[in-house]
Amino acid sequence: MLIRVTSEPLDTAEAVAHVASPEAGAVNVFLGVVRDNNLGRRVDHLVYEAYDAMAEKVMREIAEEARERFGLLGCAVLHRTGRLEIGETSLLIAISSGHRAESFEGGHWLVNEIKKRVPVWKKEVWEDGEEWIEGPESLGKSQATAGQAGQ
Amino acid sequence: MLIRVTSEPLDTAEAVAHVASPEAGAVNVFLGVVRDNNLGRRVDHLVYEAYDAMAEKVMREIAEEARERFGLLGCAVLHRTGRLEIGETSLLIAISSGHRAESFEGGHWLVNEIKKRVPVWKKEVWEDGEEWIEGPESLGKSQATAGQAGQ
Amino acid sequence: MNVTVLLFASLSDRAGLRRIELDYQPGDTVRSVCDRLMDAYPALRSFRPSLLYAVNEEYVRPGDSVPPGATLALIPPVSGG
Amino acid sequence: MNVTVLLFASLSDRAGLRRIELDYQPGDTVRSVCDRLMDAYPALRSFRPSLLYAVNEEYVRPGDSVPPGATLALIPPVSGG
Repeated sequence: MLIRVTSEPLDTAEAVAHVASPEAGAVNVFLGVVRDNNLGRRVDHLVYEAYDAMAEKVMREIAEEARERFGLLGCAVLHRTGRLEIGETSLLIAISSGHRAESFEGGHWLVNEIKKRVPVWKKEVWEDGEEWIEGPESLGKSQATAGQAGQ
Repeated sequence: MLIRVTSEPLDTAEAVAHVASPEAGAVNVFLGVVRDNNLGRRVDHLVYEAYDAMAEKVMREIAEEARERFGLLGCAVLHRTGRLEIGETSLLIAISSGHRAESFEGGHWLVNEIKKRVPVWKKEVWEDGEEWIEGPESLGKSQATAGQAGQ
Repeated sequence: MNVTVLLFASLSDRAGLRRIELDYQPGDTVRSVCDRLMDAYPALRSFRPSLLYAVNEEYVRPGDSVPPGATLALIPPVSGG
Repeated sequence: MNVTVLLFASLSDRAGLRRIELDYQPGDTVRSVCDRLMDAYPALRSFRPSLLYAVNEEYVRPGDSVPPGATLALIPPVSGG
């Protein structure tokens, strides 16, 4: 498994190479990318902050759990921190499996769990201000999902 | 849209670059890869044959349909033909979308439709023989799924 | 005018060729062209129940017409991806 | 012995610092350490209902103990990915 929190750009080719396996029939790669807008507001850039050591630990736990649940062969999870411009990759996941269904289901599950449980925070910076985004975007300011992680 | 049937190796970086968009928050990449085994048999290599012109046409139709159904921003579908060794990529799909759910659902739908409808055939070559695989692997020799495509 | 028939994968291996030109006959359909082809290549008969058909790169039904000059592809169950 | 408290994101902006050392007191729990911290930094009180807690990089509950020398992280709702 390749697990990393880093301020360096994330390299898709490295992650794909890491999960290669002669038994693998499917590789799924997910890139979380900085969008130029959120909830109708124009975003200039993002700043990601992580509790680095714990983030890697939780990412590893989630990856282990995904490997068991979905029978994954290889798994790479990388999260970038610091200032990210529009179009840059903040989250990179690559997994390999025997068949395609597990690769899609496992990848989707991984992203969802990472967004719920990994101690990383995102600050949106607009032309005229900035704000820490706290909690999953889909729930706005609610802490319902994040709250479950610690209970 | 990037649609291609080719005997050249498929380039993940090219496909990812093609679907980049400032509005994209998610990119999903799927690689169909040559496995060293199938249905318990050890595979030496595969040979893919396509009805090239029609395959590109059907791939384009499927990609257009996926773009509408899932609101995709960018879409690249590439299929390789000829002799492929273990670990090489036969199918490469990259799509971009605003959010992650569509990227996983759209990617999975695209692979399924491609395997049902695109006129491409795979020959398995073992140490001691070879066989054209006809019909989706999950259904073995049944033609139930492929049969629907033309009706 | 001719009708061009394309064969792929196991079908093409069995016939020992990939492309056949047949004379067009007025009123030709996928079915009638296949009938003539199978008369000429009886070894292909066993494949027929599993085939799909495309005329000029579009999937069609067995009763659909095959115009003069058209390309008819005989499509065994696909296995790409 | 001390207890180290880590602050992140909005919490760290509000307090103007990222790391605080508090004296350990026998029987300390997440709740008791937070109580002392909020007394010293009342501006952090409004964040408290939304926080999760980790001791030595493991999520814990508010009633769990904080051993001497431990690191307690106050974790606002996460937004990575």
